[in-house]
Amino acid sequence: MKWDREKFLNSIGFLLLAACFAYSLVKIAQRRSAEQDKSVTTIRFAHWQLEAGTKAALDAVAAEYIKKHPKVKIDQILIPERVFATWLTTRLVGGNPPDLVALGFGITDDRMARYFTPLSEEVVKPNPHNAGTALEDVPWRDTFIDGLASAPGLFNLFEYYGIPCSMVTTRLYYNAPLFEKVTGSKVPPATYEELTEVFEAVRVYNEKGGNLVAIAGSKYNSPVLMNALFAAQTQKLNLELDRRRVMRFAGAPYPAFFDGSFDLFSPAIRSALELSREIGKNMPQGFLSLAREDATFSFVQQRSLMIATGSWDVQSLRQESSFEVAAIRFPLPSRQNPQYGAYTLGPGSEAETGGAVNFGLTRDAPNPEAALDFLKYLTSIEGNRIFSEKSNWLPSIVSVPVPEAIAPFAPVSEGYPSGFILEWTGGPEVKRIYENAFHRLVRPDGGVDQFLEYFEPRYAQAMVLDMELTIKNGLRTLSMQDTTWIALRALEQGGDPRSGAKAASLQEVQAIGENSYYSRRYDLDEFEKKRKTAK
Amino acid sequence: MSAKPTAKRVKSEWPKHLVVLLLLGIELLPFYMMLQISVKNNAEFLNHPWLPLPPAGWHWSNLVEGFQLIFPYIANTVFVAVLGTVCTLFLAILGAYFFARYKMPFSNFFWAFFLFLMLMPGVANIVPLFSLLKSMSLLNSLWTLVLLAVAGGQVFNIYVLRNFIEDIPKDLFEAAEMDGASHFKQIINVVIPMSGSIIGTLAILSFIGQWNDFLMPLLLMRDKELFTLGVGLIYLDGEYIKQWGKIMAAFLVASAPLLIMFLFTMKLFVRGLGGAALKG
Amino acid sequence: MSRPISIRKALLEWRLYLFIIPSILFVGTFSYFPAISAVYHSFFDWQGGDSKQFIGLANFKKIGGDTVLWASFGTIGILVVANVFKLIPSILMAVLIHRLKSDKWQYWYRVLLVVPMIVPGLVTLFIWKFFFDPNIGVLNQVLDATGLKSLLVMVDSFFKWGIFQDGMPVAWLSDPNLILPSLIIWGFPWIGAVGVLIYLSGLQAIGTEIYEAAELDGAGSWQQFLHIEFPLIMTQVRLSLVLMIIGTLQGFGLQMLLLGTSGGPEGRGMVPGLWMFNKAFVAGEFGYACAVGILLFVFILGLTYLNNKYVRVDK
Amino acid sequence: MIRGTRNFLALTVLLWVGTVTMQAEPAVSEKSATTVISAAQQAWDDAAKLLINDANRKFQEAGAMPGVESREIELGEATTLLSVQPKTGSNIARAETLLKKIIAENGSDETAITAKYLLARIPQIHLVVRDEKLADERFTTLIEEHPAHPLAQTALVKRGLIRMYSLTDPATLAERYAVAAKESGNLTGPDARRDYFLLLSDVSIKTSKPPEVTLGHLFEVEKAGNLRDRALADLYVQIAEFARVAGQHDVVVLYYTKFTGRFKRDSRRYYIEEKLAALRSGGVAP
Repeated sequence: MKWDREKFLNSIGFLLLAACFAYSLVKIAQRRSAEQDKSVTTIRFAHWQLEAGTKAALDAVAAEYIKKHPKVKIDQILIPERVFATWLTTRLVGGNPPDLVALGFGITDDRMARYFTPLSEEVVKPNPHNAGTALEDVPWRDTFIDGLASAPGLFNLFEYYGIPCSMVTTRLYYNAPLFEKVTGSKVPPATYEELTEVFEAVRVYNEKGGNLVAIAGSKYNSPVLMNALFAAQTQKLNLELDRRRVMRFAGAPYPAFFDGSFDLFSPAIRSALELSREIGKNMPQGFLSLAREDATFSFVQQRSLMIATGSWDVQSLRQESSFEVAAIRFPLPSRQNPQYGAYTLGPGSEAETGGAVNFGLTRDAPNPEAALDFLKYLTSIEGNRIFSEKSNWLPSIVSVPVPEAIAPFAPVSEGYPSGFILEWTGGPEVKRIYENAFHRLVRPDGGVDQFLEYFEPRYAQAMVLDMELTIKNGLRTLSMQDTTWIALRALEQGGDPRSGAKAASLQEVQAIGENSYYSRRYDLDEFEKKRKTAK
Repeated sequence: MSAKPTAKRVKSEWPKHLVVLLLLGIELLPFYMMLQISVKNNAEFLNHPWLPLPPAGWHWSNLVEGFQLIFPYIANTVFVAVLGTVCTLFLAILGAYFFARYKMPFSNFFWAFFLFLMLMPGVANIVPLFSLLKSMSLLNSLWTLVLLAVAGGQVFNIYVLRNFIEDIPKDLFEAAEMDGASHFKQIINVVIPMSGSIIGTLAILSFIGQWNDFLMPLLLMRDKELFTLGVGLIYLDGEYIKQWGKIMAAFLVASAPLLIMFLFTMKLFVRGLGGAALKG
Repeated sequence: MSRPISIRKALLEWRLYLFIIPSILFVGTFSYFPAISAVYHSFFDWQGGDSKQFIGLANFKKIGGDTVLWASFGTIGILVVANVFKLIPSILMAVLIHRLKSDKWQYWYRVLLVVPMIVPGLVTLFIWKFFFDPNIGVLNQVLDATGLKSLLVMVDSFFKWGIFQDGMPVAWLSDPNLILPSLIIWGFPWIGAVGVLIYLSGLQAIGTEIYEAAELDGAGSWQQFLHIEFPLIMTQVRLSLVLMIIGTLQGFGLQMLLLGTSGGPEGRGMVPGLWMFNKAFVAGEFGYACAVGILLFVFILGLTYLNNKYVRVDK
Repeated sequence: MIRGTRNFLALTVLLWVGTVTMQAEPAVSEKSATTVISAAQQAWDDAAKLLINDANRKFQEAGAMPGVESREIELGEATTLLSVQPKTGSNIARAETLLKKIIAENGSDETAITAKYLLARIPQIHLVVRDEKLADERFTTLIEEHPAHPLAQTALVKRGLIRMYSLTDPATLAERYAVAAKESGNLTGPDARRDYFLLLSDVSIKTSKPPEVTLGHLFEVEKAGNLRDRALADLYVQIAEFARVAGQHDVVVLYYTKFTGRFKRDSRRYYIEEKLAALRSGGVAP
């Protein structure tokens, strides 16, 4: 009897499985590839912006576009960041990419040139979707806030490959009602000095039984704020080291380190490290092992008063929070600050904020004309306004008003050239030892000296390795440019003036690149010679 | 099939149960967490991460949403997982039998061929594979996923199975051979019954692997209609503010069919095949 | 071990080759790309994109001076040794289950073992991170509640480690000295469901009469384990050992998720696999990463060989 | 893949049509020449778009056509071979052979001059083991044989880099800089002149020359012209800042005014405007 029951149960299992399988077979057999309606054009575009509201906003733009073009269908393809590069590579190599692709992950200059259509001839024509507006006769390029100055591909390939539909900035968000409760004031901190008062208020609040972290931290969010403060501390140092006097960050500490005019004991670096430590104290302990979603979660659940992140998170944070979320620029030490004021110029300028979410048109696009037209609509006054309002992302087009909800995110041009962070003084090796040493800076019993004790002895070797890598990569670019340049010259002699212009630009770029390649090699050799004789 | 108890051993039974249950309890903690978080929202989860909510406060909507997310992919997933698992194991058993039965000429060479692949850590480069599949016109088809599952599963499964088949007493094979059984018959009558439970374990592993895989479907399928449920799950995982309740609910819904299926088929793997037929 | 066979017999048994050919074809066609590509690219200066330059053995020469890589082999060595011990609980669990008199319970325990396998790794990771969290984590709460913390602090002040201090939560994943211990504690009590199932499959071969005979001889349960059960599952133990060694040496997912691509504080969590990943995806030196991969391959091959040679199966 | 095949098919059809028409009617034989030229144009176009391997294949196919004057095709093949992926020593060696052949056939036409330029570039940056001494010699030959040609002018810049940084004759960078500064008169082409003075300005800074010297080089760069926006912005700032160090305050005002007039969206703008206001109100720039 028992045997039978067992047998029965066993067969139920397999019958179930067989039934499921049969069902799936039937389902799969029934599915015919969707009837291709020839009169309907499907535009596909792909990106990785999974933040709340972005998909809906782009769908809203698409819906508005379809109202005007009923014979068009628009398909939005969302691919998560961590697989985007792989996904895109296979699509491009396989020759079946979507029409429009967000440029970023998995894109290099040669891929861009190979798989995307240059839009240089398009950007000088007015955008037809701006007809009847003030921008009616303005070339498409000049309707962008940054004039497409930072368009992908422009710097090395001398063509426009990507069209941005937004811009991004970073801010310090805070929980407004909680802020008032903790500090007793509605006015957010404008300077670092005021921020320390907030820290103090949080401490008092916790003493009275609260359980609040001042700033939510994670390996993603913490550097956003810390780097901004660090870079403000090194503004004057950067100008001192900048012997070429270009007055911006152009890798000055790199050669300065090799000729001995820069080391880690510079008072500005110490001060910047000290400041990082102060900030770190007000983040949860062990924040370096927390992830982005942990910090966001802590903020949304009111365990943290503030969080530093980009404008891309504003919609998610507002949607998930039961309280009012406000945002301010990073509160920096003022020039009057007795401890930190001596090294800073003031808040960094955001004048060069470039376009973000750049869409490129693929060469193998099934519907290039339709897709280009949709892209033009997305970056017209009307389309970009819809996008910006629905997503709470900044617009990229000049006369589109910044929605009131994101007014604090609009780039501020009044500010000073930025300094640098330690990771920028080198490459991957410096970054690695910096990350290895960082816990010494922020842990309760750590400090600047403990940090330097580990970091400094390893710094020279890391700089050498990074310099070697930079030189190697520089050489690779230079040698590739030779072929392109000769080809452009040949085309120019064949009677193509545009190629001539590009050849001239490439010659300039190669000259500047080769200058720095040789100069770096020289610096490194001299440094190694010095090291050898020192030994 | 297993040891029959003697009077002595019966007495000391309960401490064993206790230890096993304790260990299993810890092992099952993730499952418990998945269950109880799946009906919470983020605030509830944060305030009471460990304890379940009273049933009245459950957010059934999480499970409903999870179901809506998973359901469209079920048919494809079952298709790929079932076919993938069956074919993988079928070929792997044949292969393992080849290695385990005799030391055939070249068998060492073939073995090295497999071992090399298993030991070599590759910097994943999927593009050549993609180009190959494209040139074979294998893109955008569920059969390709089955094919890749079979190819990807061979090395590991053959490696494990070989060890087990080698352990089967040789006289069993010889007896079968005397009766005039072909090699295929020997596999059916000797190998499968004798290694039923390891085959079952491998089948479960392979099935789960197919069930949750997201990369290959995402890369190889152009049509959304051909995705399997792993693809649905990564969208949840990729979001920047995690809705833990919804994520757990989706995971739960996604693994429920597996659970039901295993509950019903385990018996076969555990003893249905192994016991009766050939007890030495 | 498989039996040697004479050529003549082998010719008669030619049909056996039909059994292996499909697998070979499948693997050769679809699975061999990463391995071949790694070998090929280890001779190139390659950034992972379309452009690469042939540089002969330069990548391999560079390995010699790579202090980070060699240090990472030390770390992985410790982890491998720790993982050998972490195999024990699964073996004990399998033996315990096997010795249960009731078929029914045995069956249900096996079913319960399968359940954790279907829980996605993300959930487990999530729980363990919660466990180790310095501020709200369970581990620190347990240490505090049981008074173990004060014991640790006492030991600490005696040895002057500076790791455990009063009034300061233990920073499990951000103190360099605790990285390896944390990685080793991870997964406690280290029951691998697959491992237990595999051992159980091996134990099935034990007939009742063996136990009876043993008991007549007056063997205690420890002796039974040593003389009956353990020898019988040697094949499975060796199998687990090989799979564990391969998995540990190639693995780096946990380290990367918890500590990032730099190996965490003072790089104590840097393992060869993670270094390979770092070189490829952070520094863009894919060619070098491939060369590191080959070195790792040779290393694993050596260990597998030793394992096969010295962990003997005698029955 | 498919695109490659399509191109290949198109080319085959073209060649076939070309061959057939040539055989049928000798009168239109120029047509085949045009076909070859357009094939070459297409290949150059691919190379300019970084489709190096495609370009190289097209050149090879065009080169295989019978009865075609092949110097340009050979040059194209050699040029692309330098960057064909994967980059190998044998490709570079083949490119070198081709270039030498082109030069041997006729040493003075445009194709040969380009070949000479590339021949010098090979030991400079294309070989894994560089030989900059050889590169220097080859550049020198090119410069002596065709002093006014734009490529010879560019060669002066590239050779300048080698002599400045790599060769140790004279021994110190400062001495080498002095030699190079004296030779700047040889530069007549505007682009090459610009690049040469960019080099001189960098080295003058490296060797701590007085700001007036650097300023002189920077003015030369500006005079030569043809800088793109980003580099031009840097140049204006550099001129103004070195002038500030040199105490030439009207130059500072002039170049800062030029800068603010032209570069609206630059992170230095606000700071520079602040400095300008201070200068104009009679103070000293901070």
